[in-house]
Amino acid sequence: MNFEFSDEQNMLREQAQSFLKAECPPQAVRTVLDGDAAFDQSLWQKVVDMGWTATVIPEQYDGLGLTYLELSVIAEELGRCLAPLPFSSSVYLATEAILAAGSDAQKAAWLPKLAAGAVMGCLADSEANGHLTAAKLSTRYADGTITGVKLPVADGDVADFAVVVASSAAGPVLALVDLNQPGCQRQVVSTLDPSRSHAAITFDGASAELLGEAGSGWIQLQQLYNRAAVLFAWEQVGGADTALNMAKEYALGRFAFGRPIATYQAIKHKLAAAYVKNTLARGNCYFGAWALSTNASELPVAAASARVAAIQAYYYAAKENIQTHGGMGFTWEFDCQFPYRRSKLLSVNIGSEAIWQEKLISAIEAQRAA
Amino acid sequence: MNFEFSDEQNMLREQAQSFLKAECPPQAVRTVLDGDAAFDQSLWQKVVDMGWTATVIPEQYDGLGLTYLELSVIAEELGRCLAPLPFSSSVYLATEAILAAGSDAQKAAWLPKLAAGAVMGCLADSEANGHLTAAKLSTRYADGTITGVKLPVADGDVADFAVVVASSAAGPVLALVDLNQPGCQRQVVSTLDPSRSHAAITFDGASAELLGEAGSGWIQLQQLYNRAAVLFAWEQVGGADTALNMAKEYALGRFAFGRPIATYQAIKHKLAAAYVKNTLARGNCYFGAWALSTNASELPVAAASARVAAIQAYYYAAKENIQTHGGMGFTWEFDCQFPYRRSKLLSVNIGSEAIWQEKLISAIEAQRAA
Amino acid sequence: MDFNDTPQEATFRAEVQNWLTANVPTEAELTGLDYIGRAKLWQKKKHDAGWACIRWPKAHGGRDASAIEQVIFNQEEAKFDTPAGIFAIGQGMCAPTMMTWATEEQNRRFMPPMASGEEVWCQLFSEPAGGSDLAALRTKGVKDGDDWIVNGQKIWTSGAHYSDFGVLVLRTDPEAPKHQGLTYFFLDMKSPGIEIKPIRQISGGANFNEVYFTDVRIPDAQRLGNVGQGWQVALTTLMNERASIGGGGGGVNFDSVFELAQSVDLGERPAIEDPSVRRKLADWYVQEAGLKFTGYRSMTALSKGEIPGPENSIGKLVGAPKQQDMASFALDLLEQAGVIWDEKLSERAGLFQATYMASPGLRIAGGTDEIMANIIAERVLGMPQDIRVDKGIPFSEVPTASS
Amino acid sequence: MDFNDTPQEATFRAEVQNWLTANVPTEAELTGLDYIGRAKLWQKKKHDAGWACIRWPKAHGGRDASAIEQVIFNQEEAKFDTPAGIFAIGQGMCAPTMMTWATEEQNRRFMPPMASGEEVWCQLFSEPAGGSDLAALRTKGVKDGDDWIVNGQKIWTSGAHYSDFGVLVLRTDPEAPKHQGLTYFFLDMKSPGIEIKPIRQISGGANFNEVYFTDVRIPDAQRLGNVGQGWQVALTTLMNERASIGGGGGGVNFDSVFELAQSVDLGERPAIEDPSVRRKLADWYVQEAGLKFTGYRSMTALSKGEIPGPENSIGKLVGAPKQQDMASFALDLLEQAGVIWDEKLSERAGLFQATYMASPGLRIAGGTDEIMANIIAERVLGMPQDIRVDKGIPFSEVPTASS
Repeated sequence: MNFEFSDEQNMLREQAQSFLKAECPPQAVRTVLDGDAAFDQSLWQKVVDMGWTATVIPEQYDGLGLTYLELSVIAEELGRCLAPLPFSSSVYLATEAILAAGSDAQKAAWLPKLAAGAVMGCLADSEANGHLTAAKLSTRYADGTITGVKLPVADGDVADFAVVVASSAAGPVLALVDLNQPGCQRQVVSTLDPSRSHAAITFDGASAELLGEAGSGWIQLQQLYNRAAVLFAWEQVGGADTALNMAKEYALGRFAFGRPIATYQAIKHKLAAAYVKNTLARGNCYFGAWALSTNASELPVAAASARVAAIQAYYYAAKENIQTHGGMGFTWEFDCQFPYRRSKLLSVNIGSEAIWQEKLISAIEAQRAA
Repeated sequence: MNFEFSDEQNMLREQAQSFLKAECPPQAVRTVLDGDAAFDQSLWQKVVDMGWTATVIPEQYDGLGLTYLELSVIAEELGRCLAPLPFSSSVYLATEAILAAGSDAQKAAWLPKLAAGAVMGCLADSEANGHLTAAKLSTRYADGTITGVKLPVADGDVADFAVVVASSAAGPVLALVDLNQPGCQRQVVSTLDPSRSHAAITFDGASAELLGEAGSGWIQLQQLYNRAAVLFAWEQVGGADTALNMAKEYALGRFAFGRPIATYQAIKHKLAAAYVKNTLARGNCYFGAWALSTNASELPVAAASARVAAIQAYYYAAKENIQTHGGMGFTWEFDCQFPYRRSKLLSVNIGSEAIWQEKLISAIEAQRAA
Repeated sequence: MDFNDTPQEATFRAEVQNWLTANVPTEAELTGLDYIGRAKLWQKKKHDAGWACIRWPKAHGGRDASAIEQVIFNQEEAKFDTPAGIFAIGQGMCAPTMMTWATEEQNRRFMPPMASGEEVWCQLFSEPAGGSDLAALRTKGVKDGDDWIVNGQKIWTSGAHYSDFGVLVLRTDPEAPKHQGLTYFFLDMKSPGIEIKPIRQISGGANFNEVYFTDVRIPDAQRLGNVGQGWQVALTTLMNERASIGGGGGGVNFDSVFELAQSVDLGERPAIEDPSVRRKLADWYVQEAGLKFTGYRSMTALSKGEIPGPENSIGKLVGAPKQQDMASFALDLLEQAGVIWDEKLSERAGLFQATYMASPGLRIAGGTDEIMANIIAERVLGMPQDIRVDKGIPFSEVPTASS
Repeated sequence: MDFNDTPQEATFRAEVQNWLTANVPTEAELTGLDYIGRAKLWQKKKHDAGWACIRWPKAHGGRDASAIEQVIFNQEEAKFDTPAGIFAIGQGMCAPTMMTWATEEQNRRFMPPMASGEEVWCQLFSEPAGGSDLAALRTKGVKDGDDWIVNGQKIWTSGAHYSDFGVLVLRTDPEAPKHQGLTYFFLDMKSPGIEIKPIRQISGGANFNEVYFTDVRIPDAQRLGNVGQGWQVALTTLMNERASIGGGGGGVNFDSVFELAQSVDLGERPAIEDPSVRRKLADWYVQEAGLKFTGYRSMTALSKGEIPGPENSIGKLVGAPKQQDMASFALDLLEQAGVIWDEKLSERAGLFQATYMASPGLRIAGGTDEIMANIIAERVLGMPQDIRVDKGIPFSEVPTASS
C-alpha cells in the first residue's frame, strides 16, 4: 500500500506553493477581478516557464512526460491560490482532448505549442441553459466547417483554438477549430466570477478538422469529462482548503463578547464540518488521481466520486467562510468572495453536482453488472 | 383573517391535555411497549367516553357532528402523549373511509358503533416491501369475497373490521370486511414500535362488501390518504413538540464541565433547529386543518405540505432528543425511545416522505395547470 | 378558521384599495426622479392623505390605526409597484425609539416630517470591531458644556448619505462595564465632522456606509434616556429591527425555481420531471408555506388585538439560507450558463446570479444565522445564555483582538 | 501511488493468509460454546501460534510486529468469519495504559493472559453524572493502610460481567481541582463489594453495565501513576479509545441500501431508477469512499513507519449519523413494511430496523457527535477550547445539577 504522493511529487508541491505564494497572492486575483484583463498574463508566462502546461505532454512533443499525479499536485495548488488563469480550459480540457483523440499530425501540430505556452485552447461544449445532451446539439459540423453558437465558453475569448462539440451526419463529433479566423466571432460575457473570463463564440462556417473518428464525439467528450473531473476536483479541494483556512484565521483573531469567535461551538463545529468535507473530498481525489494516472477501469467511478465530493466541499467551505467573517466577509474589500465565486464556476464548468451524482451511480451499476 | 382555533376549540385542547396528562403519562406508553397488551384498553374506553371517536361522525349516526378542527386538536394531543391506541387506524382511516364512501346502510350499520367505541376499524392496504401501486395489488375482490394477504396492517390484530384495498374485475376497490369471521386469519407481527400493534391478515375468501363504486377504489384511497394525512401530521407535530420539550428539560438540568449543557451552542442551535422545523410543520398543519375542515380544493397541496413538514420535524426532534440526552437517552429506562419509534411508524404508515413530496409537487402542478 | 376579514377589516381594506387605486403614482408623475425622489414623492402623497405611518398618533403624523390595519395597508400597497421605501429604518426603528424616549416636544418636531418623508433618518450602531456584539462599540462621546463631542467610526449604516438625521449610541464611560457605559443620542447628519463612505458589497451593491466622526458636536438636549442608559434605549431600537428586516420580498423563491425547472432540461427531460428536483422543490415549498401560515397566525393575533407569539422569529433564519441554497441549485440547473450574469443573457435578467451573490449578506444582516439561533434558543425556548466573560468588568478590560 | 504491498509486506501477508486458512476455527470446533467461549477459543489459538496482539513485545505475549503488520493481519482476519472479539477494550485500551504506566513485573504477569484471552479486561471511567465530561467522576477512593477503599458507581462498562480485571479512575481528593484529584488503578473484578447490572438499550441489546462499588478494596500496588495523576494516565487510555471504536463493520451501508433500492419499487419503478434515490446513494457512496481512501492514506503512513495525520478522526463523526440516516431512508423505501422488525419477515433479517435502533448509540458511544466535532476543531484545526468554568477550582465547588 502506497497511497501517497512520492517525495519528488511532494517536492514539486513545495516548489509550487512557494512560487504561487509569491506570484499569485490574493491581490493578483483581485487585479483580474477588478480589471479589464481576461487573465493574469505575467503569471501565465511564469507558469509556462515552470513547465506546468507541459506536464503530461510526452517528451516527443516537447512535453515533460510526467504523470497525472504531478498534474494533480499542480491543480491543487492552482486551486488553492484561486489562480486567475485559463489553465483548466487549456490543460485539463483542450490538451487532454488532443492527447486522447488527436492524430499524430494533430499532436505534432498542437502539443509542442501547448507545452511551450505558445497557444491556449478551450472546450466549446455548452450552447444554452441546462444540461447538454447529444440530441440537443445544435452546432453543426459538415464538410470541414462548423456553424453554430457556443455559450458560455470558459476562456473562449483568449484561447487560440477550441475543441468544439458538434453534431454531424455521422453523429456527434469533436472538432478542432482555430479561433483566429474570420468564421469565428467572440464576445466576452459577464459572469459570477470575473477572475476567469468567458465568451460567446459564433461559428459561421469556420474551418474545422475532426478530432478522432466522426460519430464518436459524444463518447470522447464523456471520457474527456472524466479525466478533467479529477483535475477539477483537485482545484476545488485546494480552493476549499483556502476557504477553510481563511475562516479559521479570522475566527482566531476576531473577538465577540470578550472572546475569540473561534471559542464558540457554532463556529468550531461549522469549521469542523468543513474539515470533514474537505478530507472526504481529498480522499476521493487521491483515488481519482490514482485511477487517472494508471488509466484504470475504475476511472468513471473515481472521477465522479472526486467531483461530487469536491463540489460539495467547496460550496460549503466558501459560503461558510463568508458567514464566519460576518459583515466584513460580504464586502468587496475582503477576499472571501474569491472562493465563493470560483466554487460555483468550477461546479458547473464540466457538469454540475446532479450530473455527476447520476454518472457515479451509473458507473457503479456498470461496474457491478460487469 | 382568523387563522386560529376558536375559544371553544382551545378549551377542548385544555381538557384533552389535562385528561391525557393524568390518563396517558409516559408509564402508560411503557406498559404497552413492555407488555403483551396490543393497546391501552382502559385509556381507549376513557377516550371513547370523552366522545373522541365520535368527533366528526354526524349526529344522525350518534356522532358529535363536530369539525375536523376539533379532531385536529385531539390528534395533536394524542400525538403529544404518544398514546398507545389504535385511534389513527380506527378514526382517521376506517371511520373516514365509511364517511366518505359508505352507503346509507353501511353508515347506519357502522358509524354508530364506531362513535360508541363498540367496534374498531383499520385500513388494510400494504402487501409487501415498498410502494403500493394499483397495478401491484395482489389481494383480489370477487363476488363478495376477498382473497389475499395484507402485511402489515396497523392495529389489524385488534380491529373488528378492515377497509381492504383490493383489485377486482372492475378495477381497484375498497371493501369492508368483518375480521371476526373464519376467512380471516390474523397474526401479530413485531415492529419497531411495540407501543402500537400490527398484524398480518390472510383473507381466504372472506366475505366482503364494497365501499363505494367498484373500480373507484384507488381514487378513494388517495382521497382517504389526503384526509388522514392532515390528522397524522397533527399527531406528528404533537410528538415532535414532546421530543423537543424532553430535550430542552434535560439540557437545562444536565451539567457538563460545570455548566448546564443548555448553555452550549451545539445544544442550543440543535434545539432551535427543532423549534424551527416544528413551527414550520405547525403552520402547514393549520392550513391542512383549514382545508380539511372546509373540504377545500387546496386539500391535496395542504395535506401533502403538512405531511412532509411533519415527517421531517418529527424525525429530527426524535433523533436529536436522544442525542441531547447522551448515553442515558439510549437506555430502555428513559422515554426518549418513544418518540423515536413512533416518528418512524407514523412516517411510513400512510406513505413515506418521498411519496408525499411527489404528491405535493404533482398537486401544485395540477393547481397551476387548472 | 377562515381567511376572511372581519366586517370592520373589510371596510378598512376597501377604503385602502380605493385610495391606492386612485393615488398610486403613475410613471408619468415619477419621470425624471431618482429612487430617492420617487420614494419621497409617494411618501408625501400618502402623508398628505393621512395614509403614512398609520399606526402612529395623529399628532405625530400618523392615523392612530391598529396593528392589523397596518398589515392590511401593507398587503394592499404590496399589490402595486410603488417606489420602494428609503424610510424603513427611520420609520421602523428610529421612530419607535424616539416615541418611547424623546420629549413630546421633540416628537412633535421630528415625527411629522419623518412620516411625510421630508426628513430621512438612519441608525448608527454597528462598529468595525463589534459585529454581532453590538454593545462592544467604542465610538466615544465626551461631555463638553452643553454638548457631547463625538469621535470614532460606525459601519453598516444604510442610507447615511441621503439621511437628514440619525440615532446613535456612544461609549461615554469606558471604565464602566460594557453595557453600562453607553449613552444614546439623535443627531443632525449634516453636522460638521461627519464623513460618509459607501461600502461596496460582493453583490455589487453599496447599500451600506462607513460613517466617520471627527469632533462632531451633539447637543445634550438630543440625548435619549439618561447618561449610561444607552443600552436600554438601544434595545427599543433593536426590538424593532428584527421586525423590519424579515425575509424580504425579491430574490429566488419556490415559484422562480419551479418555473426554471420547467424550462431547462436535466438529462433527457425537463428538470421538473426529475424526482430529485421535485423532492427539493417540495422541501422549499413546505418551508415557504410554513412561514406564510405562521405569519397568518401572527396576523390573527394582531387582528384580535393580541401580541403575536414568538413564531415569527424563525423567518430570517429559514429564509436567508434557503435563498442561498435555492439560488445555488438554480445555477446548477442552468449548468455552464449558470455563471453568466448579464441582464440580457441570463434567465430572469440574472435573478438567480444576483441572489446567489446577495444571499450571503441576508444570512448576516440584522443578526447572523448563529445569532438568530441563539435568540430562538434563549428568548423562545428559555435556554440560558452562553458563558459571558465580558460582564461586570470595565469595558476597557474586556479582552479584544488587540489586547 | 499504488495499492500493492511492499515485498516484505507481501511476504508477511502471505504468511498470515496461510496460517489463517489453516487455523480459523471450524463450526465443529465451536459447537456448544457461547460467544465468550468462542472468542476465547480463537484468541487462545492465535496466541499459541504467536498471532495474538502482534504489535506487543514478545515478553508480553505479542510478536514485536509493526503497525502496518497489525493492519495487514486485521485485513486478512476480516476476510474470515471469526468469533467477534470481547477483547477489544482490554487489548486496545487497558493494555497500552498498563504498558505505559505499570511495572515491568506487573506487565509480565498480566499481559500474556490478556493476549491469550484467558483473562478479560474492562474499563471503568464513565459515571452517571459525567457523560461527555469524563473528569467529572465522583467514585471515591480513600486510602486505608496499603489499600484504597472504593465507593460509588460506574456506568457504560462494556463486558463488566465477563471481565476478570478492570482499569478505573477514582476521585481521591475532592478538594483539588477537577483534573488534579484523580488517581488511576487496576483491579480484580471479582473483588468483594462489586455489583454488576446490565443496562438495557433501546436497540434491545445490553452491551453495557452499571457497576456499583461498596467498600471495595484495591491494593495500592495496583495504582498506575502517582496519586493525583489519574487524569494523565486516563489520557493514555482515551487516546487509544478513539482508535478502537471507529465506524465499525456491520450496520447499514451503501451496498445494502443500493441493493434494497434495486429490489423495492418507488412509484411505478424500482427505487434505484429514481433520481432522488440515486443522488442520495451517490452522496453516501462518496462518504464511504472518502473514509476508505482517507484510511488508505493513514495506512500508507504506517507502512512507511510514520505516524498517520489527524484525518482519521472524522470516521465516527461521518459514519454514525450516516448509518442513522441511511437506515431511516431504507425503512422509508420499505414503506409500511419498514416498521416490521422480525428476523424472518424483514428484509435482511431486520438489518435496517436494527441499525435504525442502534445508530443513536453509535452517535454517542466513545464521544458524541458534538464532542467529536470539538475534538476536530481543537486538535486538528487548533481552535481554542470553549470557556471552562470548572478549571482551577476545587472539584467540590464545580457547579452541578444538584448544586
